[in-house]
Amino acid sequence: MVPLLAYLLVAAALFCIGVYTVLARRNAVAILMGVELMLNAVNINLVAFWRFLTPINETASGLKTSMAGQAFAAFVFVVAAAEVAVGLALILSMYRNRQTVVAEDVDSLKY
Amino acid sequence: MIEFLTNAGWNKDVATFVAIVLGVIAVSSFGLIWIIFSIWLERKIAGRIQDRVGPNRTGPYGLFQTFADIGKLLTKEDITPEGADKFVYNIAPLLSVVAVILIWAVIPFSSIWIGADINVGALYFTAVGSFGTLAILLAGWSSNNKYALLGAFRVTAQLISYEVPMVLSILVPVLLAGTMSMQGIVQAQHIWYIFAVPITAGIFFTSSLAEVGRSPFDLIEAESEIVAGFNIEYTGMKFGMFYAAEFIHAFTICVLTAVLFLGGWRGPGANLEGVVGGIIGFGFLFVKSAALYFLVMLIRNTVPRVRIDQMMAFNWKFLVPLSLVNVLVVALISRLFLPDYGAAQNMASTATGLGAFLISLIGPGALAELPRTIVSLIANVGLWWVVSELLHRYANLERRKVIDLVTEPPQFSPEQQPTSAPAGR
Amino acid sequence: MNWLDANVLPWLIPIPPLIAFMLIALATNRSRTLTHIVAIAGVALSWLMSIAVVLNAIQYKDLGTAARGVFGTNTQVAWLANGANNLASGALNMGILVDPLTTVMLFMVPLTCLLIFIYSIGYMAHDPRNTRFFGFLSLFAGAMLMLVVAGNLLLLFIGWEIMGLCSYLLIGFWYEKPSAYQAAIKAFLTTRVGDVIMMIGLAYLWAFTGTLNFRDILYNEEILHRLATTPALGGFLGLSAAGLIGICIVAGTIGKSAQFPLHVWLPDAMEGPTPVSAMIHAATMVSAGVYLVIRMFPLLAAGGNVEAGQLTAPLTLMAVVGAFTALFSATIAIAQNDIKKVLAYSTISQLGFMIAALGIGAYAAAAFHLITHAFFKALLFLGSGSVIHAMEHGEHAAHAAHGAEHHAATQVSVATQTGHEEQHVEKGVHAAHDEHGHAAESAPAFDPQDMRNMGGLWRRMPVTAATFIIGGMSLAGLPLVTAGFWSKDEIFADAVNMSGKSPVAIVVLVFLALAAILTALYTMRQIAMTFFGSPRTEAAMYAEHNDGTTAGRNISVELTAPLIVLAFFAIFAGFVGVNPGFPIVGPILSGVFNLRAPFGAFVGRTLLEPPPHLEFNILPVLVSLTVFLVGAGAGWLLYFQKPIVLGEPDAAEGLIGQYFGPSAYRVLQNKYYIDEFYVAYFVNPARWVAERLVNQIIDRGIIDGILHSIAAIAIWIGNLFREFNRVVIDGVGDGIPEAIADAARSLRTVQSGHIQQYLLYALIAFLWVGANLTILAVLPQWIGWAFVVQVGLVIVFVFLTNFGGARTSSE
Amino acid sequence: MQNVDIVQWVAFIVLSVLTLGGGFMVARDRNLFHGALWLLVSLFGVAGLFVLLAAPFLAAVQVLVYMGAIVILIIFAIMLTRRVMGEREQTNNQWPIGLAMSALAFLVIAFILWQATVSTSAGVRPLLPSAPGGAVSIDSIVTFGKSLVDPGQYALPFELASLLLTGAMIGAIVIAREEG
Repeated sequence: MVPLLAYLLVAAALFCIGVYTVLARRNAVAILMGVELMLNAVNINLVAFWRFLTPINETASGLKTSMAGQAFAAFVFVVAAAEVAVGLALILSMYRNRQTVVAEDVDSLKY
Repeated sequence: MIEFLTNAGWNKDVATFVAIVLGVIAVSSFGLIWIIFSIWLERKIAGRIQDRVGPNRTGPYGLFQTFADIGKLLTKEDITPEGADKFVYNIAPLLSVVAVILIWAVIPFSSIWIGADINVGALYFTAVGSFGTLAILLAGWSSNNKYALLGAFRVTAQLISYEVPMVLSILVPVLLAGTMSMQGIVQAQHIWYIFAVPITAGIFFTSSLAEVGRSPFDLIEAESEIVAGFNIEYTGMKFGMFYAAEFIHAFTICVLTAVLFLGGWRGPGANLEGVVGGIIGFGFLFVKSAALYFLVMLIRNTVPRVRIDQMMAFNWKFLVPLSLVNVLVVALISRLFLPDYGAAQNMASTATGLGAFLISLIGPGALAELPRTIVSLIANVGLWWVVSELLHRYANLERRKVIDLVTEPPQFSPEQQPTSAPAGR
Repeated sequence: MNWLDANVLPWLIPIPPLIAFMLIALATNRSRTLTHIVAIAGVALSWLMSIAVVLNAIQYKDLGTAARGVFGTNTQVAWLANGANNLASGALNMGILVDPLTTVMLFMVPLTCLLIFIYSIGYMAHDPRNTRFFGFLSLFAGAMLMLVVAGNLLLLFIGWEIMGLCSYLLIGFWYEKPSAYQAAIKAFLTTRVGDVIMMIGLAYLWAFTGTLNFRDILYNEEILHRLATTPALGGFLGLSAAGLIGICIVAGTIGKSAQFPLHVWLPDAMEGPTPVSAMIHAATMVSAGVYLVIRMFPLLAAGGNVEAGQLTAPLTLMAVVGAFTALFSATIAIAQNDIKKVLAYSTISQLGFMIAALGIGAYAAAAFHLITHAFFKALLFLGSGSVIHAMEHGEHAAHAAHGAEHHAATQVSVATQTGHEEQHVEKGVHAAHDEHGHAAESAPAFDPQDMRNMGGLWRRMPVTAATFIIGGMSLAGLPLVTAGFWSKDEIFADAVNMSGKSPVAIVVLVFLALAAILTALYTMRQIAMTFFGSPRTEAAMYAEHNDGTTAGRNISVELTAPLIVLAFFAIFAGFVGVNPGFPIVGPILSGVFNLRAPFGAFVGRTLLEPPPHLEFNILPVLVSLTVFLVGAGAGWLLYFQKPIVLGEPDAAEGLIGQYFGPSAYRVLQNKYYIDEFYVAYFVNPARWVAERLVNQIIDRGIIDGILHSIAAIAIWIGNLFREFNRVVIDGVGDGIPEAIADAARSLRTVQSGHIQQYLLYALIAFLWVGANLTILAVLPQWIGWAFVVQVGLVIVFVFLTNFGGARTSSE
Repeated sequence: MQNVDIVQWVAFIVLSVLTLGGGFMVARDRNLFHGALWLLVSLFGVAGLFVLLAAPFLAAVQVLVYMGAIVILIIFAIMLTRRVMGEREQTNNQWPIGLAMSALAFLVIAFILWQATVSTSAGVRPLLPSAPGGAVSIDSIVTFGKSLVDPGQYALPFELASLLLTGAMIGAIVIAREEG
């Protein structure tokens, strides 16, 4: 079997790639993509932990288990969808008002 | 197959692998071969409807016309436009065909033949269907042509919009059957779901037509507005691939409608053991799908196309609310009238005389589903009555607006001559 | 899941009125009819569901304790699950509990709510804010039902506070009237005193036990024992934890159920529309306080042995406060002339009965009196509403009649004239009735609520009179027939039973008996002044009421039907609780209900150990009989024998003046000057402290004086140091700000407006913390070196940025 | 069993390469459109990992939501805004420190994970197991569906999630709508 560590390492690597994307790319859409990568890394973690750590109990009415990992992953999907919708709307609005999609160019909120 | 190969002395893993590959090849080539025929059929029927003969030169009844066309497409020059994104440009037509073929993996051809009976089948084909959208978007982008891009925008808007009522209407058979597995849905259909939920079937079929981009929703290509559409730059076999994808997709939605609402492979004798039952079931599925495909062709050739704004309005203002209400109604009914298969089995085993005969005619499963079907049908009729009443009122409202517009001349300044016919300016 | 299942149904009971509230507030506030339909439908739905639950629940004999699995009525849902089943882990839960106590409340609350809703349609028909009224009423009903079905103190408290809000909104419903909004604020603030103490108690309870579920606390011997034996707050109050929590909870009840000393808000709350008085301030909300203490009884009694006469601190407090309040407000009630004020003080008095009864452990009797009292007091309030209504009509009719006389000469006959006038009046009344609240200002001379202006009304409104008298008799405790008699009798029975064991019980018995005498007296007085004798004003003469009993009127069912239904329960609700040992009546009734003392036994099973069944004892019955006969007889002699004349002193006034001195009656009339006392000793001192002490003495005198002298000294020192300042400090002082400004200038570049840069800082911080934690966990021996290195890094960083900052600032 | 292991390992490695390679290309591809396609590849790899982890429902939803909706939305946004980016530099000037910090973060996490996996002393079970807790023989989709609508589990968060989506939808419309 593939051990849990392997999944977690992949997730960590994906997360760090996402972090780098968020930190280094200038285009706001690319930053959003980096955020998606990070969310996916989290999802891998959630599902992997669920798969490896959730006990399965035998009860009278059959096997029972908690679906916490999958449920949280599903909620992450929801959050991701909401985040992309709002984020892209923001980017479009920014593009319309300031003719730029470069994150650095939007720096009115400074000293 | 696996057993056969294993018996022939093959390693089990290798045998499994080979069987899977063969299955994939069989399924996909069936689709591809069938479209060759279906294109011919379509042209024939279109010809008849338009009072023409249709293709009749190449081969008997023009049967080889499509092969001739393929030959033509293959020999044409394969142009990649200047400034195109080459990789994406080349991968897009492939993706569009693959997106359709992938759907076939979860279609149950008979009680024993199914590519992969995964338990999220309904979700799977929705998910895979979105690749088609992606393919079109890629094609439009990579052509480096503004008309292609505009066409792609438009198509994507259309496809994404129509995915909403389609998914909502897929929910209904899933609710009724209690499973997302396509095989499970077919097996649960002791009575075809079209009898229980005709409105859902209609919504599914309509939005699927829009997904394919078939008339009256064939706005993917619009010569007058956007020159041709997303595939304007494509030539030769790449264009042929888009073309083929559209035809396979059209047939695929017929198969899906048959599976989800017309009982799939169900029919007398389809439950027989072994290959015989398989062939019979496959035959039933094919006949049902072909009938639906005929319907698609009729619609294509008789219904006028709509404008893009009408199309979006139709989706968002009619189909989506209707399918939402519909899902709620069906969910309620399917909870309240859960079929009791055990009781029906008992009834079947204890019934005598005419009752026994009738039950044996429809089967105990159908007997169990009968109450739900009847109630659901009544609810659907009621829902449809409400909807048509609302539509009627809306139409009256619109008509009155138009009448007001015509009868009441617009207010002009005094020096201008009031005219009641502003048209023509 | 079957949604009609009794396991689910209690969850749904509070929902319809809440939905109705939202619908009314958001959607239907344009249409009165629609609002009425929505409001009635909401509460009727709740009522039907409650009936279903009640019918289900009474079939279970051991519903209270052992039936946890049987009926499945104690279900909890966590506010937010985290995957594991954390219902038991002390998280705050939402939950319901249906036990016998809930069951009887579910029988009473939705029924009275429904009847009062129906009554309100007629009563509030012409109010311009009709829909708002029904919205508030629906919200209130939802909250009350939530409180009743609540399975834990948290949910109960939520319902409790929503009811407080609704009470505030509804008392101040006619907020144009200054007295109304003042009463609303008074009610809100007064109950807040109790609520805050109660919330402190709840917090303490939660901190102590980690749960607020009734079942987990009240039926857990171990927790109760721990609560009862642990001294509270280190024991310096001499109370156990249970005692302190109990006293806090009782404080909440004292506020909500208007017990002395927090009773002052309830009489003023009569400024609200009468249905509000009936529903909130008689039947449900004030009973909620009693319901709470009944519910929490095992906690309140923890540590003592009630049956042996050992009362715990909260119970003693309740007994004393309840008994005192019962007598105290009964004495006030006999001197009031406002028909609703009398009922308000009567309500306080009766609530005192319940609290006192519970204080001496009469668990079932308190619950029993709670139910019967809700019915007859709601009936009395609704009846008084009808009377007020009629008096207002009468006032306008009288005016109209006068006005008509001036130009009546041309009218052919009086009959047709009145017939015409009727419709005219109707319109006028409708317009004027909208101004309920303005009546006081527009016609200061006439008060439609003053009983001295009434008299002989039973001829004008027989149905109202009959039902009012039934309610009054039930309140007074007319033996053998009325519900009030049976419930009071139960309280007396318990008091007599306890009086051998506890001195408190003797006090309670005496006080309650005296209060019961006074109850009968003021009830007789009220009935006599309102309905009998001859009309004392023209308004009473012309009093008209749509109760369907005056000829020629269209029958207004929504005003009379609730009265009749409530009158039915005011009589018959008592029969479920009759002691089977009672001569003649007892055996018959216990035969009918096929149970021994059905009510007491049923409610008693709420507790872990049901209270012992009291054998029949003739003494309490004699007490009940005596108090009724004495009180009613006195009332008959004083008020029925000779007619009451407007303007003359009250019959009781002379009597009291004779025995207690001339000013005694005035004291009663002025409610013992409690309000004045509060104004004088709480409100005014606060004001005085603010204005005089703090402002003039402390602020101007002391602080200003100190400041002035300091200032003088400072100027002197300042002068002294000026030179030094200029020479030395300026150098340093200018140097430090310069340095700070420099640092700030260099540091502000940190806020570049580049979001990615911020993210980078965040990541660095995260890594820093993470690395430190890792070192701590894995290589703890290196942490010292790590610290040194980090400090060095920070210094280097600061130098670097300072260097950079200096560069940028110079640019 | 050995074969299954090999198949799993092969699948895992292929999918990981897809995931990480796609992610890497997202981070460094100068053509943003290609970057979006690489994101697609990466997300597809994640979907595959979900299948390996016995969560086919999530895999299907991943394909449906991410590839069918989110990536297409992103491509839309790229197309709508492509004019302004042109061929300018795609990374800002803090990329080296960003890269260093990301790498450092990865190293820290990997170190912690490694520490959690190996047992610190004999006889003590490591924090992270190497094999799944038990055979997933239950119908996880049914269980999952039921737990989402079970008031004792996720009914409330589920409803809140729908509320969040509604709010996001309205917010996106309001923000993106042209003034006027």
